[in-house]
Amino acid sequence: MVQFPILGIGILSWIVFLPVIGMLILIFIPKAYEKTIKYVAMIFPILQIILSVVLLMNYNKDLAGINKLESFQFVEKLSWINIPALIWDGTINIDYLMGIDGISLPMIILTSIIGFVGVLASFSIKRNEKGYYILYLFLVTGMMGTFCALDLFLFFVFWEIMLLPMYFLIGIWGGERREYAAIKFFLYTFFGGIFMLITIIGLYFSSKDPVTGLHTFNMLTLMNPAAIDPNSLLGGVGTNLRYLAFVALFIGFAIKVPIFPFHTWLPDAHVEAPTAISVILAGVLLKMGSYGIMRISYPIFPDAAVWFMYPMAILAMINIIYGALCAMAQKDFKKLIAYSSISHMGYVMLGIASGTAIGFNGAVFQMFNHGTITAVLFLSVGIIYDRAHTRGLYDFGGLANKMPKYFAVIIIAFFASIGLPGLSAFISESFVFLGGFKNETIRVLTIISTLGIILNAAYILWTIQRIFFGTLPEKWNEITDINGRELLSTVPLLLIIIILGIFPSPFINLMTSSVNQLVNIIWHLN
Amino acid sequence: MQPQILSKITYFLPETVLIITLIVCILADVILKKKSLVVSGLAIAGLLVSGYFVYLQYGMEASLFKRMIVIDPYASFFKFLFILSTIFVLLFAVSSKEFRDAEHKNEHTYLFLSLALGAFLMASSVNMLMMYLSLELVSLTSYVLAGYTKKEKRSSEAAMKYIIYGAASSGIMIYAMSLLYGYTGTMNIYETARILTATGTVSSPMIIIVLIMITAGFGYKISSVPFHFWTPDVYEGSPIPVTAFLAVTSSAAGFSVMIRFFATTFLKSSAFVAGSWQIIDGIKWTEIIIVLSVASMIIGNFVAVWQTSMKRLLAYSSIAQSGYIMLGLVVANQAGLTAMFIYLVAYLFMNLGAFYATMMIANRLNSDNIEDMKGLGYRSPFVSISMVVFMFALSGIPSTAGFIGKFYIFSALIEKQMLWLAFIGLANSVVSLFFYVKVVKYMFLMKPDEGYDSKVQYGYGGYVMLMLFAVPTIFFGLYFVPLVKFAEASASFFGLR
Amino acid sequence: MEIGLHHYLIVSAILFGLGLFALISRRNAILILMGIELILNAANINLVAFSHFGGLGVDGQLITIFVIILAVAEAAIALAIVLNLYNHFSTVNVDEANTMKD
Amino acid sequence: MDYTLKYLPLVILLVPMFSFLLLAFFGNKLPRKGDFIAVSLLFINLALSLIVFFAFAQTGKYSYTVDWFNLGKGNLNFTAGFVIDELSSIMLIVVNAISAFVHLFSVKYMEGDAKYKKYFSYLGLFTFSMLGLVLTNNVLLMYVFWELVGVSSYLLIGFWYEKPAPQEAAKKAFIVNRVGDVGFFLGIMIIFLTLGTFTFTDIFAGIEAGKLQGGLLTAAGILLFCGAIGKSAQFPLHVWLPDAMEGPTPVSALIHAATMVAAGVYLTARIFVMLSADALTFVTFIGAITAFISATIAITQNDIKKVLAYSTISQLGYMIMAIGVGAMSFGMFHLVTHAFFKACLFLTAGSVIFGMHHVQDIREMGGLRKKMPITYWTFLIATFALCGVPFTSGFLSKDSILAATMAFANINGGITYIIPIIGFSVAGMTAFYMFRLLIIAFLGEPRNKEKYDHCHESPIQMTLPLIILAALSTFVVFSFNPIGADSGWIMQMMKTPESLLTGTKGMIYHIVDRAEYTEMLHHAHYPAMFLSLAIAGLGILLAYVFYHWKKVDVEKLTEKIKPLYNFSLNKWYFDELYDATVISFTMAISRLSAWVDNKIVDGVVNGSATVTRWTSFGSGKFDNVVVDGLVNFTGGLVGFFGLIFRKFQTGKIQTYIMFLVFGIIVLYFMFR
Amino acid sequence: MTYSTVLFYVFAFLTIVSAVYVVTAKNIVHSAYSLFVTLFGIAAFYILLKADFIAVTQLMVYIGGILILMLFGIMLTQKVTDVEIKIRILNIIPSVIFTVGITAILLFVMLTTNWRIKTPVVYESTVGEIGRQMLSGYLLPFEIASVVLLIALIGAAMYARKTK
Repeated sequence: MVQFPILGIGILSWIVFLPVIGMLILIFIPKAYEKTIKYVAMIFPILQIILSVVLLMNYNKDLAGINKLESFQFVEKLSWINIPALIWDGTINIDYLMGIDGISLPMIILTSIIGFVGVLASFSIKRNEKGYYILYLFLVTGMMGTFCALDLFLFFVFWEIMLLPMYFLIGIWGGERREYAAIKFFLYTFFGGIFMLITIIGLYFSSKDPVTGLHTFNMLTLMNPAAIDPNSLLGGVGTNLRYLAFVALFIGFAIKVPIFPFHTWLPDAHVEAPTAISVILAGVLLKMGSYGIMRISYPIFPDAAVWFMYPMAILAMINIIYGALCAMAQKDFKKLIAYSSISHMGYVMLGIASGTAIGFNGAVFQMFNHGTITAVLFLSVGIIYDRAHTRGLYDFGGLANKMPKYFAVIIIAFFASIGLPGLSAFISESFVFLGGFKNETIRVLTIISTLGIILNAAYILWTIQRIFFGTLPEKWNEITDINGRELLSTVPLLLIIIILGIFPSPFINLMTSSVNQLVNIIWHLN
Repeated sequence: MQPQILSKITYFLPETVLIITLIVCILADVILKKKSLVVSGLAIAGLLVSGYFVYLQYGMEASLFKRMIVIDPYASFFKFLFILSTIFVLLFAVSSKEFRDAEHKNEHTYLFLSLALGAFLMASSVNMLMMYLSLELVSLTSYVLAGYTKKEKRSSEAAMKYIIYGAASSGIMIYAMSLLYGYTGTMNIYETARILTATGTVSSPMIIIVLIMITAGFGYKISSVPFHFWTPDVYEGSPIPVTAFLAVTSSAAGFSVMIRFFATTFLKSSAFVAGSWQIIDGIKWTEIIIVLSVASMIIGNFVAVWQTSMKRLLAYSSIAQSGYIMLGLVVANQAGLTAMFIYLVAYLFMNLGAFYATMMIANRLNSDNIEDMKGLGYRSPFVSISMVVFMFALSGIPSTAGFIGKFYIFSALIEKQMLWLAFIGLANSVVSLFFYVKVVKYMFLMKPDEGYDSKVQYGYGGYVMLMLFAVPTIFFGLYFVPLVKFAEASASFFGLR
Repeated sequence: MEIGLHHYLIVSAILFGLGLFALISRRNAILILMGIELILNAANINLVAFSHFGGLGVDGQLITIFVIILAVAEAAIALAIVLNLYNHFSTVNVDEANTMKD
Repeated sequence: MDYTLKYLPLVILLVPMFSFLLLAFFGNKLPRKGDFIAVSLLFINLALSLIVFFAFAQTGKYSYTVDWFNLGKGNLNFTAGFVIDELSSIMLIVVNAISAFVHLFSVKYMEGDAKYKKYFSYLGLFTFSMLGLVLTNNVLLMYVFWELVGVSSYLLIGFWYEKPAPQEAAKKAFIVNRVGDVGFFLGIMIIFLTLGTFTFTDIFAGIEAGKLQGGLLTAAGILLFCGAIGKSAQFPLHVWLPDAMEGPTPVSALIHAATMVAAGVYLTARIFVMLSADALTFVTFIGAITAFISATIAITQNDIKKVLAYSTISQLGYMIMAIGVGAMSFGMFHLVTHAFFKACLFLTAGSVIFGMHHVQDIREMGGLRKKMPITYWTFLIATFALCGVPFTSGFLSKDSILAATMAFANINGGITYIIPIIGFSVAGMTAFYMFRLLIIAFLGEPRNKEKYDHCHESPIQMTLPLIILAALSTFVVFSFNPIGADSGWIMQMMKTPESLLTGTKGMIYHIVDRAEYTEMLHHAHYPAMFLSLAIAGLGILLAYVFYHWKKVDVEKLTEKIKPLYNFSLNKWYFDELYDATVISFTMAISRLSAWVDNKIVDGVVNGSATVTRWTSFGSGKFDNVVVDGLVNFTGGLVGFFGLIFRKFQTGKIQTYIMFLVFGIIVLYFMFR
Repeated sequence: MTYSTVLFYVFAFLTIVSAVYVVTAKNIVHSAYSLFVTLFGIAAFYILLKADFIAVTQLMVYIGGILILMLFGIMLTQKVTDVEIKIRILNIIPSVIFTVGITAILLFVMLTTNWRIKTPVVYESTVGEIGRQMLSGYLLPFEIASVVLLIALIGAAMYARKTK
């Protein structure tokens, strides 16, 4: 079953595996042809963007998805592993099942955009380009796959596989403490992965496909309460094991988001990673965690989800406020952005914890917006770092006059980051707060979380002041303004930020029906 | 000679072929002095023929030599494994610098063959005497092999430690077997099971101490904690092909006999049906295995973190890996057995691959120190990337066969609702990342010291060998149907099911 | 008092213990080998005694024969290895041959 | 006229945006950096606003709404739209007029500044945001523009960001405003979640239908008002406005006198009908307290702009208080009159500063009357207006408010009498400090001869706006009756609407119906007028006595009341208080968090360092092997246990066998 | 007390005492000779257990083979006159504890277990039966034992071969 095929292969497979083709091509290009390597590597994200536009054009926003395969789009279902067996009560069946709905589509668009931007930002990589771009493309495949997969096993494979290129990309092309950061990132995520794996396997054995009577890894089937054997490990409703499984899964995802107290890998990884990788990391990778919660944890464990909304909201609140407070105390520009990411992902979590349609809308939208905004911010950090070779906030000053274009770019991103109306994050943050406010159990937490708005403004403005205002230190007299390539990588993102800030409806319309469906599942509406 | 003994002699063909090859090799060695390739070729040919016969008898069940050994898919599975690994190791030996430098050129060939023979017998023994004998055959050969490069100080030390430790362990085992013999009056494990089942609940201290002491014998072969102490020293001191052989073949042979011993002797003989292994009441062998397995995983992984020698690191990794495999035995059902099989196949490829890559590097660098591999990834990308594949496979990253092995093991555990054990195992695989990734780190993330720019040179043979290990490692990670089918089909004991 | 199975078993257990003691406490490799022989002999006593008192005929004795054969093989190889060790370390005190350790 | 009202407001809104974009992107390529475009565009806009105003006067209220975006099928609908009613149409004129004059004024004032182009583009952006705020019919959109106003003011206040003070001031303004905005936003959330709409009319309809009532309604009202507290610099968030004077003076005139700070008042006026009795009490008292505090501070300030800033705060307090006491139309009236005369004051101050070459301290001035006659006269007129001297617009609006407070006190009695008392005392103080300013700056002898000598009258581009604004500060503009505005067009047009909650009583406040209230107002009108005249006169007199005739030695008096004087001079120590509490607390928490994150959270997770220190053995090796790359919780633990475990690997075979035996024994006892 | 009882105790005493001496003797040559006594005592047990063939094998293989081998080993690796010949005992305390522990466990097991007791089968001579069994039921072990010996041969030869 392949929908929308191109050359007989489904469009989602194309979009996911295009970079792999790129990798294969790159492998055969000799190392010395650096330019060729760069441009070849650039083609594939562009193709992905084209394909995601095709997706967007052909996407029917009225189909909800979430738990019904019929209402997923561009579905590809191929049997991947199918072993009739005596053990495990019959067939082991793992499908190559991909499809998208209103939750994954924004993420796919985001990934393709950020993937392209990342390549542009990678042009400052000066050594061993070949290896870099091969790994980079591999990373993009992993991310895309995670957002397309509808089979838990497939999802897990993509989820974990992406660690490898990330490890190398941070570890080889990173900053001074790159090895430390890389291993920390790797270990943390892998650690989260084992919790996920346990839960996934547990789910598999608890499931019984109502149609075939077999265990299944199919997420959509697992969302059907009838598909969970009541006498099994994770059977029943609201049992301790189910809660435990939810928590385990949550930890797996929370590490990626990252949620306090699992966040400490993030500042290190961000600071050490090269610009493009920071962009990818903040732009896409973090979203995988929150996406996973919405895609897997919530619909499969609605009972636990409802029960855990309060604790999750507490964590979200801590993330928002604590992240902002930590950001405030940073002296390193990149670290500051990293902590601000923690804070902003807190909004996403708050939206998710709200369990309301508007909150979910806000969460998905915020995921997208944070992706674009933080990408610009990290790009900006990279831009300044390329020129000054330092990221110390106190090393700068007065750059606003010296680099007016740069200032214009970054100030828009900064204002977007503090949720300024007219820029996209405002709408998503508002949604998140509205959602949190709507859910009475977490209302108080939401109100406390709004403190984050102020704190965010405080440290962002402070940063602007430290870098751009005041007098220009002597040593930066030679610094040059942002160049064409850098503009090319940032301006489109800024345009997205602004356009979505003013006309969010096309984007929101993409996800509303899915989000509403998700809400229905969680609260057993319909 | 009594005809009934030899009536099924055709079933014994694989072993017979091996013995013949062994003798032919010895003769060939004597006649064609120093033409090692010929002898190795002969040995490989013999192994392939033997493998063909194993293939012919795959799926059959029969007992031979008055129920000394049996032919069953279980044994055949292991035989395939042994043949494959022996061929690989023979190929290793061809390109091994240590072997090239050793003054005797061809002894290793027939020593490997006899080791394979011993392993064959281990896999098919159903009599404790045969188990002991075949285990000793394997051990004795290994002792000799461990000290193969006898000009090397470390090699002779390794051989000494190995033989003392091995002799002690097997002595303890045969002592325990004698006690069991005294209790049941038979050495045949099926008989033993029948008698034990008939006794009803067996919980005498005798059974416990016997269990533990027999486990000591097997445990030393699979290097499980606390019977693992020889492993790091011997691995370090032995030539790398031997180490690889010990880590893969010898340890798999240990598993073959151990699994069969436990899964036959201590199961209710009346309940030899598929999927449900009913353990004789009161015999807590799964608990013992749990302790051993957890201890192996923890100690193996934790100590490996400290290693700077690649061989030693792989030694501790083997200890940890045997811990994972034992988890499959703990489950005590068909699924666990299948999982172990899958793991063993994956282990074969990834571990041999790791050893091969190590050997190639060590051949050039004259050192297997991880720190000497700094920046090797840029000088010798192919071997380094292969090494990365093996390391990640060993640590169980998805899309490698290693992950599939772990996945099945932990699935089996979770299905049995042994959640804690699954968690411990998985947490340990996080720990294992530390040292596996350390290798990767040195190769790719670190810059070499000044003036350190030696490349690893290898011909096409090297490429092919690395591909032989790396490709299946990844292929089975992505498409494991054949692997699982093979394992499932093989997961059947004689008389069981 | 009739000499029964237990008598032999007790002797065998003591021999086993002494063998282990040699393994653990003696430094000389050859003495350690003697300890191993003691352990094997203890097992042999068991086998023969069980065979005798358990009414198993010569069954246990056959096993004993194989154990003896293996003991010989092991001893031969072990001595060869020990001699080789002596060539390198000029000692057969096994604790002095500890170049490999963590 | 349909089309006029449908499209013209949008045109008006977008013209400054166009100006902003044009200048921002192409400013450098245009002659004179495009300032003339900006100025002329604004004057066109002013003309258009007048057209809209007259169109409105003919056809009445016009509202236009489109769907902005929605979530799902109609369940959560976000709309965008604008409304032309008496409030917005008048505000349009005010904003555009002041903006146009400020543009014009700035041409000369900012001449030669390195960021000349930027300045005009920011002005455009600001005007756009302000117009949007005024026009919208929807509270969310209002919030949107509200924030945009904040940003553009941030940019303008921090315009001279090379210097430290403007940076700080801009940041402070933004953050303090944010605090209020959070409240505003929470208020919006309450409204949206209870009523499901953002449109004012729908909100009011919902409240009328009783969908939102009681405590929640009060809370919503107060929270919305929080926005006003921030933006209109009301107590306790008033601290940003004086600092914001670091911006260019025309900006102060535009933003901090006439438009942005008025946004809060405008908002309060918009939501007036939904404010419950308790919320109104809150509003009243906030306004009164603000008015009082800032008036006391203004008395002692020496910076010409600071005095004006505090006076602005004080007047804003007046307006808020007026709305609070129920006289919303008077509040708005005062807003309009105040906009003109305060803009005039600021621009004259700008003119003075320009003439004095950037001297702002009034103690350096003196005798400027001769050097800058036009400036002086316009300043004088505006000061009269501010002090409520008859025949000025200020007199009309201020007296109305004072009358309203009296009426309010009469209705509610008891403690509410404090409100008119504050009102009158503030009026007195206003007169005092304004004339103090006037006297010190313009009359008497020059104190700084050198500066004085170089001083000159400003060019026509600057004085023209002053003259116009001064003219607009006279009574005729608003009413032909110099002592009563009731018959004037503005009061005819803008009537206080009937509150939705008429008849309810809060803890203090009693919302009476409009007729009754008007009745009370009539009674209060004349007493209030005379009283205020007397008090204002007294204030002026005192100022003359103190500073012109010098009958009282100010220095000595100051010495006598030193604590009070210092209290006032230091702005009631609000900044210090905030520094000592909120800011240092936040910073401390922030540093603590960072420390915790580094040491504790990461440390627990990393663990290694502590574990190593405890164990202390093999530390050198540990650093090499584990810390070098593997530092981590697991790293520490694994390393630690690994260290212990590897102690067993002694290399001695006897030990190995010993452990083997030991293992057997242990296992035996485990499973016995 | 029958003959056999007396004999058993005598040989048991002999065996154990000599075994103790084997493991504790300071002089390794003394140990070797003492082991001779132990092995001899064990052979005597075999006779008492009616295992005449084993007893003979024991004497021939152990005493005639292994022990001589070891003596050669000692001679080759020790200078007899050297003080080195006297060897200290390692790990004395833990080794005593562990060996006593495991012996105690074993003794406990020996005494408490309900061993299989049947009337002994009596053979005229065990040799014939052993031979029969060896070529029927124990054919495979027999063959494998030969391989083991072959390997031992090869291995020993490999080690013994002169180093160039």
